[in-house]
Amino acid sequence: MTTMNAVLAAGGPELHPQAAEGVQSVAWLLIALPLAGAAILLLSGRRTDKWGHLLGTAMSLGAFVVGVLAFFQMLGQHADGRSRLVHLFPFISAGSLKVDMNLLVDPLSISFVLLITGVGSLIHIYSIGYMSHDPDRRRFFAYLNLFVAAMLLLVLADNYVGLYIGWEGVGLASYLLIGFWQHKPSAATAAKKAFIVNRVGDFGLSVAIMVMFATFGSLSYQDVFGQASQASQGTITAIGLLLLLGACGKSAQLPLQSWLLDAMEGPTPVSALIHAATMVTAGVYLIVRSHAIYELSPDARLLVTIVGVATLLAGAIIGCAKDDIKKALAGSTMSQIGYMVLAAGLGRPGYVFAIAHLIAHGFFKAGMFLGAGSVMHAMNDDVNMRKFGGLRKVMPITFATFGLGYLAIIGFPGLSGWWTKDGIIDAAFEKGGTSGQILGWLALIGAGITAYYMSRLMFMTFFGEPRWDEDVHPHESPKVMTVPLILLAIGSVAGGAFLILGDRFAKFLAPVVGEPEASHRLITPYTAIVFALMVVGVGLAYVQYLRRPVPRTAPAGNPAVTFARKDLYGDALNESLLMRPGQWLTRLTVFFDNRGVDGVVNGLAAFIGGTSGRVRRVQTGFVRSYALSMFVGAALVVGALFLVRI
Amino acid sequence: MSTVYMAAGDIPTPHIEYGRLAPVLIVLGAACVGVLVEALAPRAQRYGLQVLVSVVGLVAAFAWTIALGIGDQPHHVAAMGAVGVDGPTLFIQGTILVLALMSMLLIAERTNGDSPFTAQASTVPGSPEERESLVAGLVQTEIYPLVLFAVGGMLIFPAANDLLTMFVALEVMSLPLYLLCGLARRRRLLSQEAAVKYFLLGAFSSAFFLYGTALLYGFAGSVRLSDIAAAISKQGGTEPLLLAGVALLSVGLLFKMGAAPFQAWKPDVYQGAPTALTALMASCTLVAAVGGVLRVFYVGLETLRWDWRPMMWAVAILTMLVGAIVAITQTDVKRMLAYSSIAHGGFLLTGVIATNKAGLSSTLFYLAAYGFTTVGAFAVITMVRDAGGEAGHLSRWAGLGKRQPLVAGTFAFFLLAFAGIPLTSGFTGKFAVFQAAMAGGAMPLVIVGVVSSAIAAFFYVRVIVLMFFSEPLADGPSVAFSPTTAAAVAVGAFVTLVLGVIPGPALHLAQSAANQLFVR
Amino acid sequence: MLTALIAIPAVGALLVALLPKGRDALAKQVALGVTLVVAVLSIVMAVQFDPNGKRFQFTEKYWWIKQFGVHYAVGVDGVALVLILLSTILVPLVVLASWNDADRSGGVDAPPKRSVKTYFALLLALEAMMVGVFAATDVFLFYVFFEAMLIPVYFIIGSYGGPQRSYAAVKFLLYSLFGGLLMLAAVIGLYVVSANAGHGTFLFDELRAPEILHHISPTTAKWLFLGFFIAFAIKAPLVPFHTWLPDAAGQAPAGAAVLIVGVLDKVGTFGMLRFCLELFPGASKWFTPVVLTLSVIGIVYGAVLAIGQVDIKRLIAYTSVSHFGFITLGIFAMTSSGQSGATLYMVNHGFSTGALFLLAGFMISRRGSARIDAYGGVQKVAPLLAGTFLVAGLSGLSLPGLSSFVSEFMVLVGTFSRYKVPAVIATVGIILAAIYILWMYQRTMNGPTAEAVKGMKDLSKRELIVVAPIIAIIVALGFYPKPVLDAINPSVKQTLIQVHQQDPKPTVAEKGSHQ
Amino acid sequence: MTGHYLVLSAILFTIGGIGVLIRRNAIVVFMCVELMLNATNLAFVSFARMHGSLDGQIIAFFVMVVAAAEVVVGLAIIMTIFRSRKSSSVDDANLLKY
Repeated sequence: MTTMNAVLAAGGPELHPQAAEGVQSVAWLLIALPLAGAAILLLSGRRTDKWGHLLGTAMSLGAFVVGVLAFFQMLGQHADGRSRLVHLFPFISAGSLKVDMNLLVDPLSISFVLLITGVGSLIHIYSIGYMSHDPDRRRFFAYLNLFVAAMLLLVLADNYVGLYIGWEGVGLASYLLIGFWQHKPSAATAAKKAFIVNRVGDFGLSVAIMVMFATFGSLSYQDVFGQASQASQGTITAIGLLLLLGACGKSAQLPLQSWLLDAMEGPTPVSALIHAATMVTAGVYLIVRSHAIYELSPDARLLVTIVGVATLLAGAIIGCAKDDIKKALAGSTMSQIGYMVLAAGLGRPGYVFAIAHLIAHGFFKAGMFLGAGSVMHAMNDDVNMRKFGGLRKVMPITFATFGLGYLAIIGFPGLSGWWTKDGIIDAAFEKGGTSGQILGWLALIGAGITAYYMSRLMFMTFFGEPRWDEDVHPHESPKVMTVPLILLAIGSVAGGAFLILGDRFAKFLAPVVGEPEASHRLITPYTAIVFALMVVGVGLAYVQYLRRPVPRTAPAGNPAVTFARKDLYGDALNESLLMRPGQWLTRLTVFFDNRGVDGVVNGLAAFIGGTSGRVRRVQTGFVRSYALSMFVGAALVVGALFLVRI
Repeated sequence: MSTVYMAAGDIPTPHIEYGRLAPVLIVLGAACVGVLVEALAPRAQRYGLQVLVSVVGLVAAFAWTIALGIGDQPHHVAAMGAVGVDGPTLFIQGTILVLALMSMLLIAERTNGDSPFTAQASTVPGSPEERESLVAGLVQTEIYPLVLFAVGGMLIFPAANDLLTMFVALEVMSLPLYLLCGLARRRRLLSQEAAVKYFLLGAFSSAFFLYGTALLYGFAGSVRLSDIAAAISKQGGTEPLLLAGVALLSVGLLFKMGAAPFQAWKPDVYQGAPTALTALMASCTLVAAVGGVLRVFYVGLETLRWDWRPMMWAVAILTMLVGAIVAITQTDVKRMLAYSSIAHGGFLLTGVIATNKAGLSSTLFYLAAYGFTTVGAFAVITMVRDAGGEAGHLSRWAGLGKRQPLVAGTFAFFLLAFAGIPLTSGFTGKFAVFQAAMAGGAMPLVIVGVVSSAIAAFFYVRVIVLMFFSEPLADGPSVAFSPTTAAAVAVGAFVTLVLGVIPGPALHLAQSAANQLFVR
Repeated sequence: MLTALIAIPAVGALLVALLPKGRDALAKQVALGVTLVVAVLSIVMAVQFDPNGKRFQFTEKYWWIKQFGVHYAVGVDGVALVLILLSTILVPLVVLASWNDADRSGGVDAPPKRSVKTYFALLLALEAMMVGVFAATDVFLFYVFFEAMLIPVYFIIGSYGGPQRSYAAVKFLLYSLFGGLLMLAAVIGLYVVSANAGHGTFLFDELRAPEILHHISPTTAKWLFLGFFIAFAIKAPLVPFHTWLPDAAGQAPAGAAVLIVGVLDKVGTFGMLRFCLELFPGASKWFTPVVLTLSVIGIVYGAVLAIGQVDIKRLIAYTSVSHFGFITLGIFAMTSSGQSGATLYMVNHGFSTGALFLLAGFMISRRGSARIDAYGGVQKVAPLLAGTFLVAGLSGLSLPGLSSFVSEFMVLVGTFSRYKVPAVIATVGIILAAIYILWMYQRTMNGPTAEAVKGMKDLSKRELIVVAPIIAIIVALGFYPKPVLDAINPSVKQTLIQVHQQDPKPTVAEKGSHQ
Repeated sequence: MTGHYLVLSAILFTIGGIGVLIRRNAIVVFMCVELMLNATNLAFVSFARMHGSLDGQIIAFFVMVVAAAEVVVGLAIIMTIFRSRKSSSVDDANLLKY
């Protein structure tokens, strides 16, 4: 106990935020603007078809502006006073349960705000072009706005209930957007699957909230974290694990990863915004936000790192086997989030890198997804990379931006991925002990695989001979789509250095997650190994996919390839372990209810009816038998009276 | 021996309080006038005269009863102690008179000149004579004095303060009913069969009643209820004579109210008898019979209640269950209502068993409430007719609610009252007896009552389903409208509603009637 | 005030019933007018209600049947108030929603036209009784409304329902009647007990007074509790007394199904909160483990059953079984957030399930089939219908931001603070809820448009007017439930005082106090 | 002494009762009922002697009168049904049942 208190005392987070002023006091506008956009677009019907997308984009941009203003205001404040509370309204109150709808503007949340509104706005702009032929573009923008609002609530809430509302709100937006083309059964199914799998995670989050309330009597971050050290170790670990379950659902970590690949059924901007840049990283946010809990529970932290590493490998392996460009990217997303979760589980030094990698990833992965969208745009919405090839000449801008993102993700020195990923690997080794070594090496291997599958994707799409279908005539996308690509590429290149150099981001986040003990080493003993593995990965891909021609149909692979292609049998496992037994259970229950429960009721009725049918036969119609019954009855009455005497 | 026989001079001149007995006397007198009318008046005028005499007689008797009730605290014995004139008795008598008046409306009903009673009872069904009598437009008018005699007997039965008077009243009440049962105009074979069955079993049961009386006489040396009670408290109740006597007496009484296992006659007789008469039996006879049960058990055997209670518990439970369960599978409306009447007898017994003021008053209220509802229900049955007379079979009632919403709706209302749905008199009554029973500690009885109410609800509901939720038959029955029947239905429905919504006054009446219990 | 709320629809019912034949349009207008007046009056009452004032307000008390000790006594506390509001707001919408239902009785076999005015008269009568049952502060009066309410519903289901209507109607009636009669026995018992205590009464306020409470022996209290509880459990319905609900709700016309599931069933949970807990605090605590077990079973079992249904209305009915599990769970957890949440849940469930039933009804009346596999791709042809259906469904699966979430959250949090395991199992319900709602939505609204629904029209203006207020309420209460909670909380506090239960302290605080 | 009469009366009552149960002819059945009534009369008279009061004997007269009235009504009813059915067996009147 004492050590933990000491830890907290040493550099504990700011627990008593002040009331917000200035722009920050209208931080609710951040949420209100996109929410209003969504409401207007949804309620107005077809009337706003013409300019609905512009309104949606404007709302998102507006939020971005507010976010930027709030950010600069924060920079002007002293480091200890950067956590500001915005009181909105009392939400729930009954007995001791009091939940207020308040917003917390602090460095952590503002980082997310900027990422969400910034990348979000770019994707809004991109979508104007991407969705220009869709009759339901207005609805699409409404959902996007809804997503932005919910995501902002998620990161801005000052308590777990607010977070939970945003949490499910983004789930809803994700559901709506994955299933945007709901006439496609696969899209509808994918949407439903995403929601339901997320609900499994939400189960964890819900129970965690209950435990917190039962333990601390409050759900605000301030109260929970402030009293965390007084709770028993078991409780804290339980909360940590339950929160992790929630994070797994939202961030597609093992074992709740299966929905993310299917989620690629949604329009590509959605994949970029929700399923790459922002929503799926909410789990990382949750863990980092709850660091006060995790810091008290080594067991919970350990499990977080295990989940992270397992997922980063699993995602990478899946990414190697996919021919669908979006699914390959989705596998990569899983994998990269695995890195972030790993980092978040590593504790104090990891938080910064988790968030930094998250932001960097937001840029490069969004950029690549949008690039993929641009490619699909050119290829008549085909996603099969085996039918791509040689696109670098016809789509130069897309190629260039995608290439920069590619370099960033494989950790090419100097680009943003290099800064952040190296930091995570370093932190893993820094953890020390056997576990640190294992985590570190696995993360290293993951980096190598990343290089391999990303190169594979790059080569199959942009290099080599064209393997296009006959009726496909690729062309570069319009400006409204390429400009966001360019902006995102800039972020991919420079983001990492900007954040990591001079511990800039670490200092910025310090009021929330605490000051790291030492400043980050730019060059670590592992830098070289990482680089070497990267080269190996790229080389392998070069040999396989650039030197040799790529067949237009996927060759039958060995069991390992099949294993990867089938998403490591995740779906099969779900199906055989959950779905089928579930279906049987359902059928059994329905049968039981109809025959058993209802059967008892109907049986009782039938029994009474049957008794009636038998008893009425006693009424034979013969007057003598009536007389007999009277006679017997009289005897019984006499007997009864005498019996009482005895 | 000589000491036994008293000198002639010792026998006091009987003193009869004519004023207190007037209601009974008026009814019996009206019956006698009816006989004279039958003998003297020309055939064409008999119907009108008979109806007039009956109605006037009943109304006058009722008026007098009310006068007696509000005059002074009625708590007297009359006719040398043979008849008690007290609160409960007057309440019962008043109820009987009103119900009889309503039944009379049904009995006197003539649609297209058709009476529900046969023109000439002596003719063989289906014979040329019968057809002739029908063609001649003959009308049975003897029924009116017969009904009045029966009503007279019913009035005396619950008032009788000694067992002999009670026996005579029983016979006066029963004999005309036996005859009347056999006088249906349609389905005469059924009617006659009902009469035979009723008669034989009735006679059989009165033999039991009488033997029980004899044994009690042997025990107490008197047939006066008060003397029996005194003898019981003096000698203690160990005598086998006493117990056997009580048992046989109970058989006779329970038979009249149709309690299980003495219920067998009820369905057959109710079904076979002319419906107007069934209405009379189901209401007035039941009231009178329960009145008699009340008097015997509250006055004569009250001190013995720890002995007869278990037996009566068993009877009550059996009655409720048999009535409710067997009714479920009935297919004839009247027969179903007969079983329903059996079940209601069971509910009434739960009130009787309470043997306290609450029990008495609640039973009285229940009687009145049930009587009105049941007359109304049978009145509706008389209206629903096929080519061959009343549409007895339930399947014929299908879809009636769509073709005759008012009639079917009223019938449904009566059925809901039978089922004890709140805001009907049936609920108030049931609540009253259950409350009394519960206060008397008869929790299990209440539970059985509740369960059998639930079972019973099934067949009431079934009829409603049939009437309202089934498609109408193509050749479904029509509704024969006659003002007198309609009046009976209206009164029944009105009272059922009023006693359900504002039962206060009626309950108050029953309570003040029961305030002093029976006179000894 | 309350008497007016009861009397106006009752008189309206008579008026509509007495209208001459063939004036169907007039009957509809009168019914709508009357219900609107009642709705406005009830809102006025709600505004005048003072949450911080006396517990029962707008009280009236007259002798009704003095001989039985029965009063006509009405009054509302916060809980009753919100439930009355729920009813009075839903009824006009239902009237509007079933504008044409009685005309063609839209079932599969299209039964012949039935009396339109009777339908609306029955609806009005039902409204009077619904208000009465929540307003009654005399146990006998409550019982009278409780039972009398069955009759109009019975006739509505039986006359205007689907192909299996008479089976469903009879089942509904007998089931409820059976429970009601058990309750009758308990009501009588209660009176007898109070009479033994020196003052026979049916008045709620007097029955809950300590003089009488202490006079009931624990055994008697348990029996009486059971009498009340089984009646309420059937009404609510709690597993295993639930099988009437899918039949009744599945066969009833959509409007009536709304009232059955939305309001009628609330009488059961309302009764548990008001009567079971307050009149038999000891017995309630004794039975708590049983009730909690049944509730939890109900949550999971109802949800699994809902997943397995092939009929839309039956599915919704089973979801209600699951939701009622939450409500009873919250009530018997005996914490303030649990009970406030449960009460709020009653309201929210009324609106969200009401909306689901109405929309399902609109859809079914277009297609003429309630089977899920008869649909597909409706979203494409009727986006408004699909959209509103989705919102209602999402509220049904307690999506945060919609009203049900708040209540479900409160129930779970409140339950967990005292009973950990039931709360955790109940939380599984949120996963199952997602499955049954979204799967139904997918099968009906998504995918390629089925041939049979190609020509389906979107919501008409009238239908939109019906649904819009409900959706608005769902969203509004999802973000700002405070007004309702403010009304509920004081009443719940009273209940908790009556059962001598205090909210469990946070374990951290408890530890602190021990040190 | 009176005890014997009482036993006889009980035996007669039982015989009558059993007769009702086993005989088919309506008239005979009815006669058995009469036998029961007369057994009762015997009991009344015996008890009157035992108690030394007149009442029992007077009651016996009442019973006789009532029995006579019953005979009238009974025979009338049995006659009509005999005329309709050409049978006086009680087992033949069996239309009303269940």
